[in-house]
Amino acid sequence: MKVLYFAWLREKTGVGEEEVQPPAAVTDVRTLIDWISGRGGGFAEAFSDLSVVRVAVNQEHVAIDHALAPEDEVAFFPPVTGG
Amino acid sequence: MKVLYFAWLREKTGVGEEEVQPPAAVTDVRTLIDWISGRGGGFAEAFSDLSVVRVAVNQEHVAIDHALAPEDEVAFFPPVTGG
Amino acid sequence: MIRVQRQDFDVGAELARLSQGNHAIGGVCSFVGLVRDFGGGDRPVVEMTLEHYPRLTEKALAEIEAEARSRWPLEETLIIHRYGELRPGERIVLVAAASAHRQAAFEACRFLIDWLKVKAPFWKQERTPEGSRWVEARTTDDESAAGWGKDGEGS
Amino acid sequence: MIRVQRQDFDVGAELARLSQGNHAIGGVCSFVGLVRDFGGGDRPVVEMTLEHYPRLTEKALAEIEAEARSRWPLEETLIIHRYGELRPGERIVLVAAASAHRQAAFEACRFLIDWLKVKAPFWKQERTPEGSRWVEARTTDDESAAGWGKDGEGS
Repeated sequence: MKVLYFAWLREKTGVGEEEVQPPAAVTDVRTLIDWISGRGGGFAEAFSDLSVVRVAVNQEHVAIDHALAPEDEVAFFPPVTGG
Repeated sequence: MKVLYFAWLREKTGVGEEEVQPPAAVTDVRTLIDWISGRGGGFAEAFSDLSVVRVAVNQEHVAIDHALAPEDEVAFFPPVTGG
Repeated sequence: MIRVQRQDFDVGAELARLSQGNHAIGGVCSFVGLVRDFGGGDRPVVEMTLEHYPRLTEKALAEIEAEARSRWPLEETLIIHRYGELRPGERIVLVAAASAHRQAAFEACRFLIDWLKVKAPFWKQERTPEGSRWVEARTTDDESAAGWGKDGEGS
Repeated sequence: MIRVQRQDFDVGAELARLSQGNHAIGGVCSFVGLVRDFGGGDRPVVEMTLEHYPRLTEKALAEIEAEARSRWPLEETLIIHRYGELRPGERIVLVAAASAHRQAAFEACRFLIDWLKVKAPFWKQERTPEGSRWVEARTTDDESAAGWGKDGEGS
């Protein structure tokens, strides 16, 4: 599974992109976040307020209960500010 | 008094701009139009339907009962179609 | 700024000049009007002639610009209108509004072109293979201008 | 047409290309977004960095363009968005809509920028003399986008 972090999520986690192999308990976005946050430090901090975190799976915006598959590309980012 | 004609009023009258000295009976735009139309031909034709004629006096849009003075610049034209 | 001219204009250069050095500007909305090949009619337009009443044009455009600036918080405004002979595809008019915020820029730009269409003394004559005709004013233009309220029904 | 690029663009050339050869186009409405010196904050912006998520950006912009074309009778649309380091006064984005009629051009252009602001995955970081800060999404942008109905509340 590929995980991407953008903007301050990238800064807080210190990671732009990573390949992860989460345990079987990770079945959707919420449990993925729990597992990533469990690493502590910047990861826990990045996900401390989920109201400012948006998620896309395979370049589709999704809700936090979206189910995940091993080959998915999951991206975490703040609300967008382009234009 | 200077009189200007634009667009199809210029074409119908055959005049773009003229200096006129109307008689004392010409006191406002309406009587000026009557006097000009009295010349007949293209002049009468140009003013045959006043619903499609607009008037400006000294570069101000005015109504047909607007009073006139000898030094005025009077312009006749159709509804505008710029832009 | 207002210009009435026979020659074409460079949209990019004009818009760049408008915002040049003013870093309070967050957005520039512009509208470019072009000569269509089938203007209002059913015959192809070969050429169009734009005639105007210079002294009144200058006054009308200045009033339209001043009105826009009184209604919206604008940093800059621009109106360039051509006259003379124009062919299909050629630029006729450029209006633009620059503001800190995009809503003001959009609304003011739309206002500029809506009022220009009913208040600026320009007349169009289209030349088609079957002869020339004067373009008639459109009631939809009156309605668009009237939508802005106060004195918007044209002359 | 959609382009996401680091380098600047030539507004005049882009708009000219958009209407090139299509004489059904009567008007082109465009919006250029610029970097302001006081973005959302009270400290002067020295530089801004625009980051994005390329694969999603491409998809999001294509969807926004398609949605605009389904809502209005448009001849052409254009979205160019930059990323990377930008200084105050520099162009960030150009959106444009070309149509036979100006109302469609204006509304579609406004729609393009409104939706882009809440749907395209770009993030801005402003550098000020006192440090850097990530620009926060504005609720007014959500409201502008929501004004167009259906799916307009952003992601």
